[in-house]
Amino acid sequence: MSVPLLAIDRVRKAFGGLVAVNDVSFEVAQGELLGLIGPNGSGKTTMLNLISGALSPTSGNILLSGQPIAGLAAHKIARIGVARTFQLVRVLPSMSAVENVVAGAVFGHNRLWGGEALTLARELLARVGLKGREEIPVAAMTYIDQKRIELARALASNPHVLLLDEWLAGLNPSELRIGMELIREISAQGRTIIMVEHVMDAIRSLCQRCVVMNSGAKIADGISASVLADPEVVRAYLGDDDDA
Amino acid sequence: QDPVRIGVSASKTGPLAGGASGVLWPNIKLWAEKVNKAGGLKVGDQMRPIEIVEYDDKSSPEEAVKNIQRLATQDQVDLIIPPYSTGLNLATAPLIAKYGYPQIVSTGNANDLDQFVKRWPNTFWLLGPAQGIADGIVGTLKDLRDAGKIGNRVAVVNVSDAFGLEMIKTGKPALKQAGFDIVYESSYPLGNQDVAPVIASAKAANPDAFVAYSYPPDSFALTEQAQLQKFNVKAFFVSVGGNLDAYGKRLGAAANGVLIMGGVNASDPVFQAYRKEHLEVTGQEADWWASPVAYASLEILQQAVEHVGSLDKEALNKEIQSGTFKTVIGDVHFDNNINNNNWTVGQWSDGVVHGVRATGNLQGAQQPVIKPVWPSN
Amino acid sequence: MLILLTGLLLGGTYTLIALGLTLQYGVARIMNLANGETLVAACFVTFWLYTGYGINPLLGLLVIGPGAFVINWLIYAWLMQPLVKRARNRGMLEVDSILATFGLLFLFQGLMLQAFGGSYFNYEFLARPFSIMGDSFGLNRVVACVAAAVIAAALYVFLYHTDRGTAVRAVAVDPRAARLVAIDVRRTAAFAFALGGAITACAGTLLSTFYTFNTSMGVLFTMKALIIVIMGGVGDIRGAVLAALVLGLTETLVASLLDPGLTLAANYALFILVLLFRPQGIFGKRPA
Amino acid sequence: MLEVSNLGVRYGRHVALEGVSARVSKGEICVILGANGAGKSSFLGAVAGLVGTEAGTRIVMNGKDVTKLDAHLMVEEGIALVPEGRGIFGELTVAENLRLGSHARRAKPDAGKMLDFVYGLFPRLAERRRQLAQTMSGGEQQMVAIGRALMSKPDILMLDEPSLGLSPLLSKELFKSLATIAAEGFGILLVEQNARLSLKTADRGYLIETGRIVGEDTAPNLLKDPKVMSAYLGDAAAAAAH
Amino acid sequence: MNIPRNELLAVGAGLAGAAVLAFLPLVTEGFWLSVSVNIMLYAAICTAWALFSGPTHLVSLASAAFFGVGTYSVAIFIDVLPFPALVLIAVAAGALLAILVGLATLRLSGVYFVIFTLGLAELMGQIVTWVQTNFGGTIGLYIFTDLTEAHLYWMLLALTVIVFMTGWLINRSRLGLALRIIGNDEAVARHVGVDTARARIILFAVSGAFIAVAGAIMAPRYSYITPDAAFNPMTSFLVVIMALLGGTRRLWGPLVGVVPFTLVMDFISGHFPNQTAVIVGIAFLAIVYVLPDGVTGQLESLFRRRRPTDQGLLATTVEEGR
Ligand SMILES: Nc1ncnc2c1ncn2[C@@H]1O[C@H](COP(=O)(O)OP(=O)(O)OP(=O)(O)O)[C@@H](O)[C@H]1O
Ligand SMILES: Nc1ncnc2c1ncn2[C@@H]1O[C@H](COP(=O)(O)OP(=O)(O)OP(=O)(O)O)[C@@H](O)[C@H]1O
Ligand SMILES: CC(C)C[C@H](N)C(=O)O
Ligand SMILES: [Mg+2]
Ligand SMILES: [Mg+2]
Repeated sequence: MSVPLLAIDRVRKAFGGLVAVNDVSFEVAQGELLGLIGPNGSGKTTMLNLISGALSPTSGNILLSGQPIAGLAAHKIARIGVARTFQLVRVLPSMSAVENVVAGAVFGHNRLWGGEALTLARELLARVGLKGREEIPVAAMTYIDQKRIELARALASNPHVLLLDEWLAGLNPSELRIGMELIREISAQGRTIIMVEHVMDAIRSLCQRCVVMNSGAKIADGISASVLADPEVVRAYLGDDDDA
Repeated sequence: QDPVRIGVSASKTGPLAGGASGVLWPNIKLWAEKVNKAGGLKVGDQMRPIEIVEYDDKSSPEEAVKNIQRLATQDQVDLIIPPYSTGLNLATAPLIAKYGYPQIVSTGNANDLDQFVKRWPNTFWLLGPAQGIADGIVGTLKDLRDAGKIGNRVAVVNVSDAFGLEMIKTGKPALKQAGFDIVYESSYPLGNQDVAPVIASAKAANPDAFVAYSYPPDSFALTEQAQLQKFNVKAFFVSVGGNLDAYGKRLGAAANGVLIMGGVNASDPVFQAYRKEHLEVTGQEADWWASPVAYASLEILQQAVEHVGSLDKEALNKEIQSGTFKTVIGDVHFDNNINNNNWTVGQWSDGVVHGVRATGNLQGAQQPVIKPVWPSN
Repeated sequence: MLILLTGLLLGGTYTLIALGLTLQYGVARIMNLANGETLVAACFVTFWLYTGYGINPLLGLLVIGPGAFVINWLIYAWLMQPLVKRARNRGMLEVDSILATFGLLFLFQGLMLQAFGGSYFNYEFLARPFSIMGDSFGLNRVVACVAAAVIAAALYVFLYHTDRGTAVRAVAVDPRAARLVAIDVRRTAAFAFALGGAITACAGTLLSTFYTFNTSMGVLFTMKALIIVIMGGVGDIRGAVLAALVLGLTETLVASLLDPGLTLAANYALFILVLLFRPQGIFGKRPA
Repeated sequence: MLEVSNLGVRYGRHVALEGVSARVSKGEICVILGANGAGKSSFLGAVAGLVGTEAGTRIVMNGKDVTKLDAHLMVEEGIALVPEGRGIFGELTVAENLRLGSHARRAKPDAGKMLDFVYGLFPRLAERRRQLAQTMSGGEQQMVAIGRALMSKPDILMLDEPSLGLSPLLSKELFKSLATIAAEGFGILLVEQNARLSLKTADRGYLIETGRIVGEDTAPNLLKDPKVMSAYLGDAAAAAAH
Repeated sequence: MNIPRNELLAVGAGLAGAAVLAFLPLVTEGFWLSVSVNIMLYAAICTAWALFSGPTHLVSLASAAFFGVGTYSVAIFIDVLPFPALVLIAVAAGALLAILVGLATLRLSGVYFVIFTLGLAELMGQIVTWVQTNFGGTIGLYIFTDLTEAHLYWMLLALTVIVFMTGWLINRSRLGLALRIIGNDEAVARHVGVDTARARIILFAVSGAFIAVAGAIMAPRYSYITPDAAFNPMTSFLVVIMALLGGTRRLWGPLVGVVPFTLVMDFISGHFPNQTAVIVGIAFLAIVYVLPDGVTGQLESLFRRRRPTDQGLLATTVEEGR
């Protein structure tokens, strides 16, 4: 294997006595779509926070294309090329849909300006299914539409790595299908993605590979199908009966 | 009868309101009532009632300047009574000068007044230069020391605003020059009433005399703390605030022997009558220093008009520059626009302040006495 | 020792000044710029009761506290409630309340000006030396400090160890969610505001026993209170008390050992230190 | 127990709900299905007293007309809501959040018992009593929200997408406990995207589309209904697995 | 540059308006000129204030500090340097102070900044006093110049125009966009790559420098500068109040607050000198209740015309305003 795009190396994060991420290591290859799963409170969001710079690790390294990024300020990491969505959507409420997306285009890795940024934003809005609603203030949009905005905003910065924190949560089955299709497309275009998700259908059908965390530690890492069949994963996370 | 319109802009709100409401506003009221009761202001051969047009400058120079403009150009008043405090008087001086009104400053003083007066010859300074007042206490202490009543050790503090600093600027060198040993020296911020540390440190330095260039809230606070901490010195001096009647009332017997800035000739019947009238008309006591001065400034204005026989500003300025005026603080004559006869130190004694030191030729000063220890309560 | 005790007494005074605003701003979310005027008004009323009717200021508390509570309740119900209702978010409420209480500030000041004029007032009460460990302090200050301790402790117990108090904090955190747990948000916020006003008024009464005051002095108290409230972490009683004590101690230390002219600079240095090491205020909680 | 008739909600000019009628009885689990923006949350909000209703609306709880009651009084009437986005008190501890749940007068007497019940349901909350709610993970916060609503000992528990963010295991357990709760005599009104799981647990369901009720049936029937299958069950797994 | 026509029109109208206003001193002098100086002063300061506080939602109470710094820049050097040089010193001093304060507090968020700025004026006043007591000669500094009210007015008018132009340019720049994002959600701002601390500090410095210039221009009006007058905390409050009254969402918002506020206040203090405070209080409360969205909000809803949201923001290529 060549140099992985993203390498997490024995990363640890403690909040006082509570170790939320406990010496976790894994790598993500260029173009991979990695599922990060685990029970509630197992440290997934914390992991994404560490990668995106919202938190700095207590110890350990994070390398993006070999360059250490652990502990850098969030805005620097964003410029280097990491974009994210939030578990509870965070849009810019007083701005319109297109302005929200432009924010990503202007300041992120992409650093476009003016007409270019605007064109890209409109394109991305169309891609996430918000064509024709560019000028609507996002505060008036529903939860799902706001999630779309967030995704478009993250994409607008043209990141090396895209971090999705339960982006599919709260979608009804038909929306879920659309959402999954969208992620699949984005991935197919070569974008590297780490997705945290509790929707197993999505993990199963989208992610080749999965990392499973439990109580801050990594308990499994490998091909989704076999990881999800791992008895420990089933016991800690999936539950025994078949249906999810 | 066509009234004479007299404009006032001074503080009713803001940090300067406390002083202005104690000293300036009541005297304007008293004077206006008195003049009108007597039939009005004598302008030439007419007796014209006076009408006061008053504005609040909110203790701010912008506002003060605007008010003066309003008085001069909108209300077109005949005369102007200038604001309270050194700062506002200096800030409004150019404008008052532009419109030619005489500006008789009763509640402000500064160093380098000579220079200022040259630039604006329509300004008159009743309290004289800051130096005279600041140095007064030094003279008193010197007398006491030379009489063998107190020692050589002095603690001196000041409130760190324009007033306190102007005072300390000449007061300190004067103390040194008089051969005093400054054993403690410090300044504290304006508005600070938590002066326990100041008194404690001063006490620790074990001085014979305590000099505070202070303002009312801190004058009270310093005195109270001195009393609480049994800080007994032979001479205890506070500045603005010590002159208030409330100071004597509040402290009662404890006030005896406290030295204050300014003063009056308490035994002068003219002053006594004035005090009585002040209380009757305004419902509030005159203080023992600035009130009569403020009142005097109005008397001077009145007499200048009477002498000149018209409201011609140019003529009024000339008259004030050269004339002599009979007032509640005695006969006043300006030397180069500055009054050089001022009470500089007074002393409390049984609810009354007696002037113990003055510049120039004021009569009636009493001998200062050393302060008894604070009564224990 | 003298310095320490003097500092503690000053801290007690500051605690008094700040506690009311902690409730009003921290819980009812009204940044009450008229806070200092409430305090000064209480000074005047105390003065008037004492010098006019011989009512001991400590007894006066029994009238002034409840009186201020009622008045502040009405102020909240009539003047603040409409703003709370129309505010679409906390920011709007903050702006509106700043503007409205700025108006109140003038109104109160104007009324006091009409009633009492602009001159300085003070009176003598318990201005006796009280000796603690060989040093003597003003009994009035000691009383105020003890009262501050009592009020702060009572408030703490109320807020952290009673259901009603927890409800008050819940409203501070999230008024919308509070409705979902059967809390009458309007009443609770009005209660917090009124209680804050009452405490401020009591502070005024106590302070008037050793401060010289006049109509224009409210702003100074408001500023002090704001600094303490924010330094301690908005809405946090423990923080406010600690901030007040720390402030009192540093000011006294600096005034005694360095230069009274540098107290403010010292305050600032302290403030920056607190911010650098505890950006959320002394007890404030880190945002998520 | 809860009867809603002719409920209308509008936001400015936008009509979000119109002529909606529904009821929930004791011990029953009732689910509302609908696409996003259909008005599900608005419905729950209106019943809870958070969202103003139009004239003509009538909400009756235990035989009492509660249409115009304010949200905090609704809780006293026995209606508790776990809102979208949770609405927990982030700066308070887990224990305080739960204690506030029993702030309602009706809940006080049994507060201790309910607390044990909640801690039994979500042991994680018992472990983290003193943690600030906002520092809990997404799923943990959801537990706090549900626990808090239960603490008010409601007759009707309304949940807006409760499984959002819960792990598969926990979702299953949640629905099991909902069944337990219902069995104890609580009525449950549920809005849920996970239609399959919820219909399996529920007794009855309503379908809501652009502000109107377009269907109502027992849960087993709805599960079989082809229209429902395509719209709400979607059979996402089947469709997505190539 | 491709600037939307309506914005060009607005700029043109603004400049034309300013040109007309420039004739005012020729028509009136005395009182109305004084009032105009005050209005122009607050127009400049409030707009400069809103440049920073509008988009960031951080209420700065430091106006008095900047103002005083500007005033003192003039007072200290008036005898040795020509006036224009003093204005430059004020710019530098204001910006420097802002940067220092910004470095200390702007990395942190919210209320701490507010409170820090609240005491800043007093702190500066005390430091100046302390320095002057311990090292300097006098505390009060005389300023004698030959500048008249009309001169002050013209300078303030020019300053206001410059502040407006700057605000307009910032709004169209990356910096402007960055600030709007920060104002919406700081965490999002950081995660999309905005250096939030830096953006704020730059803007704070710009705003502070302008306010300092206003202070410098006003210095000659004081004649005698003392710390308590130059660093009067009331200035800070008035600025906030007027700007909020007007509304801070639009560049011209503060202006529509300043004009009526100053005139109404003036009317009241002119006609009811003894009841000023009570009436101002009541009037103020009334305004807050009658105009819920500030004057701007009211005007906007009066003239509401449907137009696409803020396209001007992006339709330009002003480079790197950072
Ligand atoms: N700031 C904090 N202080 C204390 N504990 C924290 C903090 N942030 C997170 N935690 C704890 O760390 C653990 C991991 O949290 P994290 O948000 O990473 O979980 P998660 O895997 O994303 O869970 P979920 O699937 O429920 O979102 C949790 O137990 C949480 O309570
Ligand atoms: N506060 C509001 N102001 C304006 N419109 C609103 C508001 N809240 C909801 N709406 C609108 O009302 C409609 C119904 O919204 P509601 O939140 O009830 O839908 P929902 O069925 O819960 O959707 P979701 O599945 O996305 O949660 C939507 O079109 C929404 O845009
Ligand atoms: C001597 C005092 C009456 C001086 C006045 N208080 C001032 O501000 O300067
Ligand atoms: Mg998470
Ligand atoms: Mg919903």
